[in-house]
Amino acid sequence: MSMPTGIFILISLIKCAIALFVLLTLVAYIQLAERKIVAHIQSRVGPNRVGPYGFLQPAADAIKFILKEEVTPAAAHKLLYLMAPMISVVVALVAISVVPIGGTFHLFGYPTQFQIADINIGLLFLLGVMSLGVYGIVLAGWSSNSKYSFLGSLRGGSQMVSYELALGLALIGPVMIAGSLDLRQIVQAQSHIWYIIPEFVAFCIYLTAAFAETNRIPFDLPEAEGELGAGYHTEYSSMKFAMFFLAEYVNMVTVSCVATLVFLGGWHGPVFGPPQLQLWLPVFWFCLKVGFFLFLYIWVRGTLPRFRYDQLMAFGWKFLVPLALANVLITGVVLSVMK
Amino acid sequence: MIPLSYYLILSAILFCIGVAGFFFKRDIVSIFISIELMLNGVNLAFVAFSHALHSISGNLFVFFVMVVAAAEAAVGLAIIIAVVRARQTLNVDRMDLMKL
Amino acid sequence: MSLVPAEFYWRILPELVLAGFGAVLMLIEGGGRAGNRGRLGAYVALLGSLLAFGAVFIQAANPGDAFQHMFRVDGFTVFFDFVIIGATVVVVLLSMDYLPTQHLERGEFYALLLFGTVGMTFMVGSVELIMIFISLEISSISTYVLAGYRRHAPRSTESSLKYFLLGSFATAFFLYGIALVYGATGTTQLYDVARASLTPIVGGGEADRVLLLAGALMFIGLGFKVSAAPFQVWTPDVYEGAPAPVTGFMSAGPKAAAFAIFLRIFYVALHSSGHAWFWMVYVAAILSMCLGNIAALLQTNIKRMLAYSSIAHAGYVLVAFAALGPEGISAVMFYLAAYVAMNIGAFAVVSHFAHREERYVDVKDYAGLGFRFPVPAFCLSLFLFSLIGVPLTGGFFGKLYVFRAALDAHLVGLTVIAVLNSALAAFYYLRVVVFLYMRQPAEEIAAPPMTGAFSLVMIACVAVVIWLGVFPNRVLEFASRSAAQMLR
Amino acid sequence: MHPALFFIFGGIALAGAINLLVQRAPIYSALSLVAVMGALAVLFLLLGAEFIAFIQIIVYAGAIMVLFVFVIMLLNADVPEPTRRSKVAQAIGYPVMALLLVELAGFFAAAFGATPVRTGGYLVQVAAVGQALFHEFLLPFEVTSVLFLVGVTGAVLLAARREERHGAAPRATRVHAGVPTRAMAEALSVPPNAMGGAVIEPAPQPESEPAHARAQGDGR
Repeated sequence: MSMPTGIFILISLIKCAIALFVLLTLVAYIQLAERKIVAHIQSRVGPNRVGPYGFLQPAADAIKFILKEEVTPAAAHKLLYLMAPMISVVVALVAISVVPIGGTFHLFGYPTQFQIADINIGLLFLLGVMSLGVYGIVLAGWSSNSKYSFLGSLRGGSQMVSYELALGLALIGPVMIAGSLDLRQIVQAQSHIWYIIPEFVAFCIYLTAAFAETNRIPFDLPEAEGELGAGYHTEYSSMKFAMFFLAEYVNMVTVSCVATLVFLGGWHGPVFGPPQLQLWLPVFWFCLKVGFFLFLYIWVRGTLPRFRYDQLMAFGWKFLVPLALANVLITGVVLSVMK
Repeated sequence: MIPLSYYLILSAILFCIGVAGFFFKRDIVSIFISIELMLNGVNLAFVAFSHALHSISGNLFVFFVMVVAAAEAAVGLAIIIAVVRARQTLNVDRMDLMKL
Repeated sequence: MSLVPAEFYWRILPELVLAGFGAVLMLIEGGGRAGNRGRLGAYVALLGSLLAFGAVFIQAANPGDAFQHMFRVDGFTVFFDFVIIGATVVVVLLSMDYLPTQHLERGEFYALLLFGTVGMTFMVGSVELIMIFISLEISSISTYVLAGYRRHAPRSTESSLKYFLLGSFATAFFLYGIALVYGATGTTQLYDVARASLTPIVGGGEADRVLLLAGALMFIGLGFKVSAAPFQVWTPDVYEGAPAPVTGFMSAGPKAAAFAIFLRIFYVALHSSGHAWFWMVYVAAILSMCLGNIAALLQTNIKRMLAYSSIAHAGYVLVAFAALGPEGISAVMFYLAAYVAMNIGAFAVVSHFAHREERYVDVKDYAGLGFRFPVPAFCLSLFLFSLIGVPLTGGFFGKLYVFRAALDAHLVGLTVIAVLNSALAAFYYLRVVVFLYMRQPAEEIAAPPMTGAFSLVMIACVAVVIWLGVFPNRVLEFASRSAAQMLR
Repeated sequence: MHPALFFIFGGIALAGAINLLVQRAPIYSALSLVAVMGALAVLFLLLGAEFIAFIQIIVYAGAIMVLFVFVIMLLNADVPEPTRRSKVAQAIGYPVMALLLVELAGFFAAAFGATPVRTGGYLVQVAAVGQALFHEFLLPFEVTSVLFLVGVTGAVLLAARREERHGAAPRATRVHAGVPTRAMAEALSVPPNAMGGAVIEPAPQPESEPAHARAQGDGR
């Protein structure tokens, strides 16, 4: 640590602020993009009234969220009811802090990274924090004291716990090849070949599990609106609902970032031009890849139907987990043979 | 810089609070939670010793304790569910079919 | 890469066989036709436990350490492996009768039995505390589940719950003890601990005190497992509520294994502080004997009575334990071997008479059975006589060696208390015999058939009890040799 | 930096533990324990045990405690009614706890009071943990697989609602109602019908019945 503590904290705070701002804006526009794209898939127009092409729609939504009345159900467990959305959003935001999006640059004369916290077991940190996200959902459903919320949260909780296993196992293959849990080193190790090629099976497992982990279609059983109202956040309104909403989209961004880092070579891509461009091109490639995943999310939502709950569980436990285990085994055997 | 004894005393306190919880709590789930707290106290002691001794085995012990705790939790909660199914209560004082 | 040489596998062969057959049982349970699964499972489990029993001979032929000095095959290990796996064979045979009677026959039961045995055998062979802890947990967790196996019977689940909560509580103490040993000596390998406790690395002169505290904590944990007073509270309830063959199993396998690690930990690792923990053992021995026997006098439920009697027997074992020498160890070993045979035999008869839903487990139900079912009643009487310590039974020599070891160590007071207690114990054992032969039945209990499995159980247990009672020398010599070997 | 962090997170752990003790509803006890675990994870980091710190979060807080919370929700565990023996238990509990604490603390202060702990004094790399696991600790590592097998078997044996030999309920109806299936139940070791079949009546409760109980009844 060559950097003085004061500077370190200052730089970290600046990065946090930027990340928060970018992320919140991004989430708002992902939502707009989702509505637009799904509308096009379904031959509709989508939001087009607020601003040109509906560009100010997110702002309008935000105002609406803030101005709506806060409703707390009379029979709710007040404290837990209040805590649940906060847990969700905090966990989602903390997870993103270890995601690197580019190389190294200089700030105030000190070298620093395109990343809030550069820790050497970033992937483990991510998995750890993501495993806490389930509390938000479970507590939300239980504390609302409503049967739809309750069933939604039970479904969501068990789904997340189940698919977390497959998600973690899918990441082990690439980690074994890279020999590190440091996200930067994993990216560095992919300078020759992106891990999507040797670890294609793991990539597919990861992608599937990630959809389930973020409770998105086709695995959005926790909030299957046809059956359960809005699932675990049925009883939430206004800002508290917005927090769940925010958490869901931030989680989407996080898992997309991890997919990019671990399977798609992170910020690797053709780099050329003047130094300033060389600095920012990797970031651009990274964002492009993440954008692709986000588009995939929306695309899938527009096209695929929802799984049935028992199919979801059977698929996770009887297919994905054994497949992921086999993948770990095969990766290990191949690695030891090649050594 | 902190003496090792601080960590160990914290671990002892956690352990003892767990022991107290085991005796005070009336519902079986909370009793089980107290046992988990005791195990956490032990884990802290293991890691502290591991640090002081510069020996990696303490870390490994914690790993194994977690494995054991996971298996224990699965079975323990299953037992609790079976009991509640049979008895419709969580209160440990109602577990008195057989005289103690 | 000679990380795992071939002889390591020979040294853990019984465990491998048991675990392998346990896994096969799970596979059978998953596939196959529903009707026959349980029966097939029973035969597979029987085969597995018999093969494991045979594997102990192979294990015995390959003495030495395995897996980075975590596991050690010596006479001590082999002796307890025979006792424990033998108990498992008997319990499997017993369950082949019991489970169909209760309409509960499923392969998982046998799988858990075998896995539990894996835990116990690993336990007695391990010379490393974390390994001991893990195998202790394997054996405990499978026993918790087995105790609650009749899960629709409130008593069974309640018994399982009490066993589980108190057992985990005790395990936490045991674990804290391990942590302290690790902190004081920097190792958890028992023989290294013994060496390191002479030249401690942490805390200078305080290391002795830390080790003593560790010993006390481990004593609490293991005291629970062997149901020694004052940690015996769970025993009667758990023994009463658990299915009868499981109770027999619990009173034999886990108890023998827990005593085995008790011996190893205290005699080997904590040898240097022996003068201090001697008093813990002393007090626990007296408490267990007196409390167990007096409470047993008041029971009418046979399972509860045997539970209290098993507390008392733990007390006798602790008497030998307090002798602090190789004679003490060999006496403990011999006593446990005899105790396992007679106690499982007694529980076998109890489970034989228990009938559906365990209706007949009161001493009154046994009135007049002596003439209606002469063979089981005779065997039960024999086991009870052996538990009293009548000559020509294994129990006699067991007690004799225990008392001799205690007297050799000049523990006269303790020996006197133990002898008085043995006399007291005769009352409640004899009461059952009186009911068997001298009372008229109030209600005719249904006739359980004498199946082949049950006959085998009876033959095996009677044979061992008589053998140990008539020709004790070979076993005792083996025990003495292993004791000396273990202490080296 | 190190003392400050120790006192902050040690304090959190302590507060969580005390809260665990005084809270009467199991759900709050469970959440307090999660807080304790989180704080302990930070202490583990301070002690250089990176891997253990994150495993603590992933396994303990993220899996084991989630299981607890699930079971508490399923059983609708609430504040237990006070019973006679509580007093007796407290009478035993206080002295036992106090004695044990004084003993332990005394020993620790005397034996380890002079051993310093400093940040970066000893750092356990994840790779080193892996190495040790597959060399020194190979046997315990492999033996834990038996432990897990026992755990899984036991949990399913005790908690899973078995379909009876002849009268198995048609699966489709249950599934359609959004009731967790066998697979989920096995995963979580909860009874599959706990919500759908109104199997579990909540323990007799004096106050008004909360909505969960109704939810349990209406699932089918």
